[in-house]
Amino acid sequence: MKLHEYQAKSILASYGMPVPRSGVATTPQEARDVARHVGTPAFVKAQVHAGGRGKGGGIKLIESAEQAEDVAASMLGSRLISPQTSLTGAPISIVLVEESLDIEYELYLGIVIDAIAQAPVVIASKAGGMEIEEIALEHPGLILREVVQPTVGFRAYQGRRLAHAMGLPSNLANPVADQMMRLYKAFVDKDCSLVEINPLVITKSGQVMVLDAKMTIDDDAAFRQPDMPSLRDWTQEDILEAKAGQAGLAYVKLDGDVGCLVNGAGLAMATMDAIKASGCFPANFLDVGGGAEPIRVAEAMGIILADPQVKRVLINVFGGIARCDDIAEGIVRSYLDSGKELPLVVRFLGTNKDEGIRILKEAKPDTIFVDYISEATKVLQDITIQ
Amino acid sequence: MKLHEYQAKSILASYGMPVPRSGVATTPQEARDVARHVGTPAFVKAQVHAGGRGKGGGIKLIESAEQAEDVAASMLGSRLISPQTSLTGAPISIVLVEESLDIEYELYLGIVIDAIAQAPVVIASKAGGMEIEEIALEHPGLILREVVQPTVGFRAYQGRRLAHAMGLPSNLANPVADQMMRLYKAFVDKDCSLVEINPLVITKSGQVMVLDAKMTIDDDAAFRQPDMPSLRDWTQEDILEAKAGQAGLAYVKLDGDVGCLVNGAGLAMATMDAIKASGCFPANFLDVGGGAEPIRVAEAMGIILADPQVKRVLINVFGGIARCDDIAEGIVRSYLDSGKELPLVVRFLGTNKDEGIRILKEAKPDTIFVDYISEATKVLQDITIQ
Amino acid sequence: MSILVGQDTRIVVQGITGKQGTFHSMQMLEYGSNIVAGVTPGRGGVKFNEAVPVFDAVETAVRELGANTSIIFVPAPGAADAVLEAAASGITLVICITEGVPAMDMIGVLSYLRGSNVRLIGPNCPGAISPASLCRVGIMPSEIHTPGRVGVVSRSGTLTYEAVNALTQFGIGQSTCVGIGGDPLVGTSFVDVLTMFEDDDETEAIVLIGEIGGNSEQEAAAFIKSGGVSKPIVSLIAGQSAPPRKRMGHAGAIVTGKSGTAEEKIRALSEAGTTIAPSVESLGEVMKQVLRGSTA
Amino acid sequence: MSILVGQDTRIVVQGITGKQGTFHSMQMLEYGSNIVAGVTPGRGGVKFNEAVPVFDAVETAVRELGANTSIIFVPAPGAADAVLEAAASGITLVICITEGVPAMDMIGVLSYLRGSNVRLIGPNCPGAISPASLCRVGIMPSEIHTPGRVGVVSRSGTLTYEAVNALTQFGIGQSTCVGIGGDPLVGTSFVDVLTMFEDDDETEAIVLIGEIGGNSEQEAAAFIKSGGVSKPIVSLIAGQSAPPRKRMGHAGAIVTGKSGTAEEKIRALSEAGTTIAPSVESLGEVMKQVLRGSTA
Repeated sequence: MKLHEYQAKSILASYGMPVPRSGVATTPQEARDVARHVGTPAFVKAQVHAGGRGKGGGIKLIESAEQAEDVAASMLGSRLISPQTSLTGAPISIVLVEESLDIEYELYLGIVIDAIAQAPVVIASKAGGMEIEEIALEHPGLILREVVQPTVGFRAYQGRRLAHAMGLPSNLANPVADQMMRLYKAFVDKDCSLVEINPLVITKSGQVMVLDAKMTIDDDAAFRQPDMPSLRDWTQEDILEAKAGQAGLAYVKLDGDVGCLVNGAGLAMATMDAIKASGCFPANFLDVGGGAEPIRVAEAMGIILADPQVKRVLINVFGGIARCDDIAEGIVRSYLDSGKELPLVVRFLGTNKDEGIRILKEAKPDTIFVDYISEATKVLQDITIQ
Repeated sequence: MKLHEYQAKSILASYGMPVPRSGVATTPQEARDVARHVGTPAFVKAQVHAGGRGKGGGIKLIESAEQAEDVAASMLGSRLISPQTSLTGAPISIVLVEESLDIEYELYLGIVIDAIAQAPVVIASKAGGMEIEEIALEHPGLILREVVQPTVGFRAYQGRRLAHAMGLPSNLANPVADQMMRLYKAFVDKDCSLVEINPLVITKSGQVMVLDAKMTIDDDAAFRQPDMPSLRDWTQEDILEAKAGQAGLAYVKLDGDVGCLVNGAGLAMATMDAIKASGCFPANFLDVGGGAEPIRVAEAMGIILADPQVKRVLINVFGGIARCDDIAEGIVRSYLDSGKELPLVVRFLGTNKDEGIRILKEAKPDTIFVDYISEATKVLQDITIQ
Repeated sequence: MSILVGQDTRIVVQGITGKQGTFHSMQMLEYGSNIVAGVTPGRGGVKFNEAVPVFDAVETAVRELGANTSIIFVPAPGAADAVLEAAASGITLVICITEGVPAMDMIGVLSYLRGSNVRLIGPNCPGAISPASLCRVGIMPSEIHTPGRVGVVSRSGTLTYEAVNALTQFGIGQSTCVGIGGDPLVGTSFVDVLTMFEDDDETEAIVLIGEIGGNSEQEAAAFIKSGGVSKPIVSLIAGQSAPPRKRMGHAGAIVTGKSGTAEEKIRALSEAGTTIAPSVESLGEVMKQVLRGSTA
Repeated sequence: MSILVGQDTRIVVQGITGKQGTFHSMQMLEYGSNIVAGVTPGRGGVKFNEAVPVFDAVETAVRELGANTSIIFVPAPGAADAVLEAAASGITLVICITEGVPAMDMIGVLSYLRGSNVRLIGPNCPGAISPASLCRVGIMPSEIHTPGRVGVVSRSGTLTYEAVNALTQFGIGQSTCVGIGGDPLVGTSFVDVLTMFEDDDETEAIVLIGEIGGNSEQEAAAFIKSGGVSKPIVSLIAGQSAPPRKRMGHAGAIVTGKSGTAEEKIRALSEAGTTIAPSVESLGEVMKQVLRGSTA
């Protein structure tokens, strides 16, 4: 799960990382009050789960508290569209009002888990302020990495090494390394899969400051991060993806019209690939998972049917742990609930296949049954032609 | 540094380890109030830095709040003498009043740093309530050990393994393992060199409880344990050792009459050994350390001279980092301060030896200078004969 | 011979009394797998299916019954501990089925295992099966497998079943099928399994099934290209139609940079000389052609 | 040849601009040691003693000046980090003089170094000196040492100086003198150093100086007894008069069990066939007799 900038900054501040004076506001009046408290000039920053906010008009300099109110009024309740959001953008319901600083250096600082090193890697660059992907494309030599040895954690000398390699003056090496160690501690304690401080700035007066922060928590570690649920903002996610997420389903909304329900992530991807290769377009990725109970399948199917773009549905299930009859029951339940008459193409294989087919035939006699994925995509093409 | 039982329990409780209901008292009246709050029967437990309190009369069962007051009155202000204290005992200025429990199992649980494994080792025994040294002597087979791999810490399966090996019923394995993991976390976080829960009890109702706790913090980690100085109770240590400790000197009070000041721990031990081999007895171990400044030496010498048992003094310095002239100046300063006329035998070697001898000769003309340790012990014997 | 699992495999099931553990242990027993013991802390002493002893600790299964392979169905919060217990108890092959193990836990586990003689497969994987020895240590449907000389290695579960099914339908049997898992951090890589297949006398050709995200397919391609594998390989990459920055089910299946795309992986595997199968259904036919070519 | 330090030693001093670092670097330079660089983070660019370049990082000293040995004078809170930096920068011998390193830090460092090719001496040790090559990497007084064929290994500092002084006064020179440190957790053990002395052509006999606490002397005795060392050994144990449960200066010098007592150590070393010296002053004479015996 992603955190908002203000949430991430509050966590980092609790690890002793300096952040600018700031406050959040959910109304224009609040924004004005916070601006008075913080002082002007200041920035009003839309709190959305997406990068590229500056380009999308989500970060505005204001010169007075009144202007803060005006800017907040225009932001709050609107949607921010940036290169990293969907076409419809992300809703703004909170803004952060934050003091403006005199900046000497703008650095990039991030930590990710690296699959090759099988360890956290601290990434730094002196090209702060740019997106890391841009730096990678335009100045790959400016991206510096230090692999963390899990036994001893991230060490001061690695931080100094990064500071020197970024070309910072010697006297900044220790303070910058110190911030990196704090960031690493937060990363581990909070089970992050990603933290990014972009930029980490050094002000003209020599103070290191977290100017923007992104933090993504490993969903798999939710069981030991009791504070995390309260920090989750479902409104920042696609409404159907959010619904699926709350139900524990792996679902990704796409732009096509073929709703897909598959068991297994790899098979779901392969099914999407086959649909696309046949000239049709999948409306979603959906892995209903291994031990698919009827109720869970019904929920999954409900999410597919709730997508107005979906015009036809493909079920592809290789029964193993998942039983075809369970799947069939779930489908029937949600089709009845939805009242929709969308065409349904079904491929069942493995455990309890015949029973599954029987259940579906009875409840929805126009269901088209196929044996192969290639057959399914052919049928889907025919449906389009109709 | 050692913590009191009540301090250790408060730390362990903050890690989620269950402790009995209890409260501390520094006056008999407080003890009565606490006993009312805790309920009776209860125990009144003298808070001293020594094991074997039970044998020394430092743990008493009381049946009423009034009895708690009486027992506290007899304990507070007195000194507890146990097999583990010095002959004069340890002063009691705090008592803990604690509820009495119905006990099913009494276990020993400890963590130490093991020099051979170069890792923390969790030690457990079903012979709880006995001192670990006693268990080691009488039932060595009952002492169980699990070495911790620093990379992954102490693991649940190790805890279960210990629980099973102690012969606990299966259903207690997970709860006991859970307590061990909490204890390990506290051990690491607080930079302990030793923790001991003896006994860890399981009540008749199946609850795991910390009934007694010892905790020793690694003095070398004081710089990152900001809460520790406030928990230190100097009154529990020999007054001269406490004074030396506060001055950062390695000093141990012994029973002889030859005060020794040496630079280097190994040489100090060898010097003591030589004194003892010659038939005399050292009054102390004192390593004045490497970079011995005059003021530090003066402090060290002051501690030696403050010991009323000291009748003669031996200085043995192999100058290296330490300079003989610095040592001499420090000695002169404290001898003058003390006004004492104790005989002084000095062996200087190495850096600035001649200058050191000159300074001492001038200030204390009766100083006896020797070249060898064997010569020094011979001179000391002669002094005794006089 | 097969790889990883076979006639010498003596299985202990960690989490045997849980729902998943029970279901798949029954399936494995029915197939013929040699489950010597189960482990569920706190449940030691009972019998599973009236025959398999259940212990409180893995070390008992190793000491008393010579277990050498563990399969883990323990829920995610305890999965790392289960792997470490197996490794510390003398098990040399640990297959972790559990999905959703926190990444930080895996970092610790992998660091601990490095330099040891313990091999971990997974987590979040379907396990391994060697049909000729009727040894299944995993959750794959038994009936689709048939003994033969093609090795299968994959990051995916059900997609592998499809692939095996496609092979079997074309009369192509399998030496061993291994799912290495869909997480970014796994104990065994494509390269590890390819090395084993290369050294295995009973494996004649290999199916490699990758997917978007990470770059383990590129590592495999580089290894193949450098001569690490001489046997013919048919490869398949899932996720060509996946959008960037979206996690497609598997924690590892997310395109974040150029190297994570299906196109890049296909290009690398193609340049390494493997035959790219256009779809999972085509695998049987493509492999048949490849085998015919390699024999000719 | 000597052991550990010698004519190929190229020293970088970590913490060279601190008080201790400055003093001992001067002493080492005067003795003839080859200090190629110093390191003090934040002070890179200055020259020490108008000749030795000071860098911000150890890796610069390794890369630009071929440093292979580091000596650490960094204060205790940063000492573990300094060891790790040296190890990660390509230094193969790290000598950590610093006293008072937290035990938990050392556990991490030792775990990190295990299985690497980096040797750590110390912490809380006087370092090592090989008089024939005029190579001193430590804080021992130079003038008491003289080239020769006796190796000295010890847990103590000043006691070692006494021992060396006693040898030199009897005309017995030293191949290398090594202080392994007075802490319970150290990088190099008696056994490690004994192995090196055994393999060293220039070492003919060995002085082993132990003290109360721990059981590294017993380990050494077992190693000697098992045939690990064929050269004659004179040993000395300090702390026979120390009371139990009291820390005698060194963190490791505390008698907690029977094995930690001087009596037990002397018994073990005596049974292993080493000659016990009754006092440090007697070392020269005892060694002279031993050498005469072994030659005869």
